[in-house]
Amino acid sequence: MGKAERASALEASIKEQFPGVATEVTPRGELVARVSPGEYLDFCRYLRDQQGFKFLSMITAVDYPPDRFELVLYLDAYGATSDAPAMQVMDTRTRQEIGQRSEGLLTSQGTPVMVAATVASVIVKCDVPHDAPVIPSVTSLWPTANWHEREVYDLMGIKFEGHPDLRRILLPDWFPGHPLRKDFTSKPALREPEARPWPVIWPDQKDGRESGE
Amino acid sequence: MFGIPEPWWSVIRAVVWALFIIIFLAVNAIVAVWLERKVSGRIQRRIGPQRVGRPIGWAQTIADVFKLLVKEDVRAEATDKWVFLLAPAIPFAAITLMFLVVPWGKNLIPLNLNIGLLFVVAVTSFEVLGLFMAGWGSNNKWALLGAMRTAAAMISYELPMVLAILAVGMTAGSLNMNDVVNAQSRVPFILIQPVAFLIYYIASLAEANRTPFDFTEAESELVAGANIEYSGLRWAFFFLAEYGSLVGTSAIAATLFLGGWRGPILPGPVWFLIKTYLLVYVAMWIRWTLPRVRIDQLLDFGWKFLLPLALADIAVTGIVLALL
Amino acid sequence: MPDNLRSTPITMPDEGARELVVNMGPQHPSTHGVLRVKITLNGETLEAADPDIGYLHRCFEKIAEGITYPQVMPYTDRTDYVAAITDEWAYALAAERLLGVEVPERAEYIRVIMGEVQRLLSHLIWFGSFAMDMGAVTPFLYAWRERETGYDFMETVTGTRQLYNFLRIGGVRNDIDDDGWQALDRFLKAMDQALIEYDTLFTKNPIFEVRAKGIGPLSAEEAIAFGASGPVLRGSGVARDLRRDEPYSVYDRLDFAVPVGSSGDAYDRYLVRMLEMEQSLRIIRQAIKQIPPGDIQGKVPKAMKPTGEAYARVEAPKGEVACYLVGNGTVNPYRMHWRSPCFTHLQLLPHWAPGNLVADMVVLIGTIDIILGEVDR
Amino acid sequence: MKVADIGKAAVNIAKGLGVTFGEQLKKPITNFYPDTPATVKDGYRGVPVLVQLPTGEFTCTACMACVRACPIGIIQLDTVMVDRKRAMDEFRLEVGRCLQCNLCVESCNFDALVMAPEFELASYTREPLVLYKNDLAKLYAKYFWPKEGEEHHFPARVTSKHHAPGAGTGTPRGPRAAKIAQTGVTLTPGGGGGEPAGKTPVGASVPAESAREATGTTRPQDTGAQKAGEGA
Repeated sequence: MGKAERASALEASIKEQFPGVATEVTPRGELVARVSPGEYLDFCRYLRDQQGFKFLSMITAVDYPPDRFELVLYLDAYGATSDAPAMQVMDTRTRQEIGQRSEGLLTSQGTPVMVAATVASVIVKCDVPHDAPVIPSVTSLWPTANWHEREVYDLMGIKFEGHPDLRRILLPDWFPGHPLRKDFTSKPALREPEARPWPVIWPDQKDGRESGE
Repeated sequence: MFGIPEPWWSVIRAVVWALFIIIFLAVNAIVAVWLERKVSGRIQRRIGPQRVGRPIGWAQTIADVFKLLVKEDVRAEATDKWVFLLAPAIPFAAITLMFLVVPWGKNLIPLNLNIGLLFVVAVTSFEVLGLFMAGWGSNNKWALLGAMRTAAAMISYELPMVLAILAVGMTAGSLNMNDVVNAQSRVPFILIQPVAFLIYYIASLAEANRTPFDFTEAESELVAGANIEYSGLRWAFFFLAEYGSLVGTSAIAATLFLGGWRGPILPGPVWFLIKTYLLVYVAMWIRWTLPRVRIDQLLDFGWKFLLPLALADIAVTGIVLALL
Repeated sequence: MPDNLRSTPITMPDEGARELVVNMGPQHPSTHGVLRVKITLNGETLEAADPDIGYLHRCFEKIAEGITYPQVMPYTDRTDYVAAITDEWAYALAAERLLGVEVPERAEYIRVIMGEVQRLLSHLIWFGSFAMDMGAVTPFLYAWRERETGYDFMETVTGTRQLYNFLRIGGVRNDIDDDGWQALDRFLKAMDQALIEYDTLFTKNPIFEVRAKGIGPLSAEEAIAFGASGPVLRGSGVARDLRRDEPYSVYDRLDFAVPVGSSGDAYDRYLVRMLEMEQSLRIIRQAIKQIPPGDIQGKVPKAMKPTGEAYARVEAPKGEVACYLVGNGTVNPYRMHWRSPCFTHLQLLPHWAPGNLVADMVVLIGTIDIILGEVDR
Repeated sequence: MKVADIGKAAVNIAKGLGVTFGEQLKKPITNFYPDTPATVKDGYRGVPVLVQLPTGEFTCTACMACVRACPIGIIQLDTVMVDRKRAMDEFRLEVGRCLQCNLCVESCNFDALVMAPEFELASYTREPLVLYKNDLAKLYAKYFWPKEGEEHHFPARVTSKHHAPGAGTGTPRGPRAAKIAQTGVTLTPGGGGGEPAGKTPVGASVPAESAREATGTTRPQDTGAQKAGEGA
């Protein structure tokens, strides 16, 4: 059965697990699930553990002034499916083609090649209020979320609770404001840091420079 | 001789030889640097220097030396003053001393020591001191890392080198450089002692910090290694010392294994230079082909493979000599 | 001169030995661009690595909100400036899905040819700099010799050597004429010999094998959890290639093999990329045979004012490049997010760093093949 | 490390050395750019220049399409009313910031802009990086003006591959076509005089003066004489 049928099957199972989640299937067979900040973390854990969405492609946020930010996650579930497009797999060590991907493949060294066609993909959306932009962090579920969330915090200004190391990633610490917000003037008053010698950094000293926030 | 009382005659002779060696080292450094850039050019399908000294760029290194003479010799404030200032002199001194015992021709030998080989090994071992002083003196983290590595690499490659030289000493029956060369009149030792030649040559690549063992200035890792804080003439001395040690070890390899100055028609010194620069060319050829070995693999290779091989070689030589 | 730096005598801190904190970058010969990694060293072994990025941040996503849809295209080249065609492709696909534009057959085939030539050029730069990081300078020069023939082909067809702005929403800018086909043949022939030469010169070199094997181990589960994609994911034994799993353009009509590693270390990722180069040559040759005649630009609405959102993913040489585009009916894109594989792969450095040596840090950076233009956007 | 490994390792290193030794014998592939002129492919995108009629008149109709199309907005165009119709008075292009993305050439409906294969743009000051109408005219003359004896034709690329996809019709369209027809110049699409040789050695064709002098900066105040309408 195609990706679209799997998406609607997933939609059904989500409905009875999380009634509060509004879902719809896009023409390309992706399931869009809009969840409230309250159940956001449990819903993500459910998707990862029960539904097998192990691959987090990206986390980003869209600013809809005046009231909300829309946090967008794109998740993939990998696995072997009957209608997965055939793929000729080649083993790097022996440089020979070791057959089609559909059946479980074993490389000559015995370590199995994981079959990773896209079973289903979900776009999780969550509206975060403008005045209190705080939402639990999913870094515990997907390690890749660490930097993605830091980037959303840096450019959009959404704080992630429980994030191991939430600081700016792209912009310098003293940068005023968050550029990707719609209300960000294109020429902010950039405050150059006063020239100060670079103190000697020892590991237990917090990064040797006073962080902006 | 020549009516000059004895003590003065040997003083003049020593001064002349000393000047000759220092000038030879300076000229050789210039030629070696130019040769390296030309060889690396040809290997990489490009030309190499050709702007200064029009057709083949022979004056390029001379121009570089003048540039370095004019460049400011910076010493950072936080460096350990005397250690920093004296560091370049030591490797250069080590190499000039090494050339004291190298025979150039029939009886053209600066100092005919009967323990010539031992002297060579003793002298090259304190070259690492200079690089370590540079690393520590410049108070720079990268330099310190480079210095630590160089010390570890050089010390661990002294042993196989010494044992390879010992094997040659045994086959030649004496440690005197002239006797070694005369012993090779019929057959160069490279045919009798191929394993010792290989061990010596690999160890000399590590001594001279040539890829695949170039740790002093491992560009892609330590930025520039021990001589990172140097500039101007002081840096040039390090550069001179590096190429000096390359030619020095090649000269000794030529003397020990390829029959030094012996050769059919050409005069002695010409043969000696041809053989030396042949080995220098091979070192450059290896440098522009192989990647760099990691420091712990280098030490494993040195201690766990080269050393036992050298000991086995000496054992075999001993047995064979005993049977002869 | 600030007074406290007047003369800092070299004194060891009192509480016994401490680790050495060293800045590797942002100017460092092997960080492939302006990446600063703050490494904590205990002697030669790494204790921790904290990459600090943002030195090349231009806020491409904010610029895109200020200009019209066609005008964003030249900026997409500037993210991964070594593989510009695949970046343009991601944006073009997203815009086409948003506007519902049909791309003619011939344009799709030209995109495949240019995309695969781009993959070869990108892998050549990676191979050259990966070898140079390990100390072998010559393979870099040989890789550059092949890139020149590749540049000739790109310059003949698109008019520039590296930042092409060649794709358009709904097609490509111009057709490949016979100068282009001859330049392409020269490039393919040069690449065939080159791959054999690299094999003997570097791949089979024992020093390289010793330096690459076992560095940066990544199991299949870890690779997926860290969001790895492309050669980094396939090196760990996960058979995943967007050209097969979400076939865009005409990739489903071309047959090629997907190299998949087994042990997930730097050596396997290296082999995956080298075999990918051979497969790209195979794809290009098939595309040359199958390319149909026809026009090269689909019908595009005069004023592009789409509404809705689209997320288009493309198999770029470095991994999965994707463009998330939101349109709100005005001429300018409302929001554009650029999913960059190098940004995601850079998170593997702190994961791998402890226990390796400084020399391995250089190999680790090389094995994930990062381009700072794409990391910082 | 078993002995077989060492043997294989030694053989592989030897093969690697063989490869580099083989390379040494081949001819170097350096091209000596400053001494010998660099050859640039025909469609190279250097500087967008204004297409000119044989009478020296620009085919640009000041419709501002290119001004809007440029992503960074580096094209400025002043218009003046010439017998009740808008005409281009001064065309200013900051080549220093140009992305060479060809969007302006594609947006022009009158094929009045074309990319000249000019790549020697370096200068000591920022000043020469701002090109005016006359500088562009010099560049156009350098690359596209027909040689003596050749009858006038438009640059091949206006009519052929590197133009807006599917739009290159050969002759400037719109109101200009009628005006051009009066000048009695037969404009054969595809360039009457044949395409400029594919690999025109850029430096060689121009006698001694390098491109830099050719684009000597002439500020608007210098071209006072030109103000009173175009040459024709």
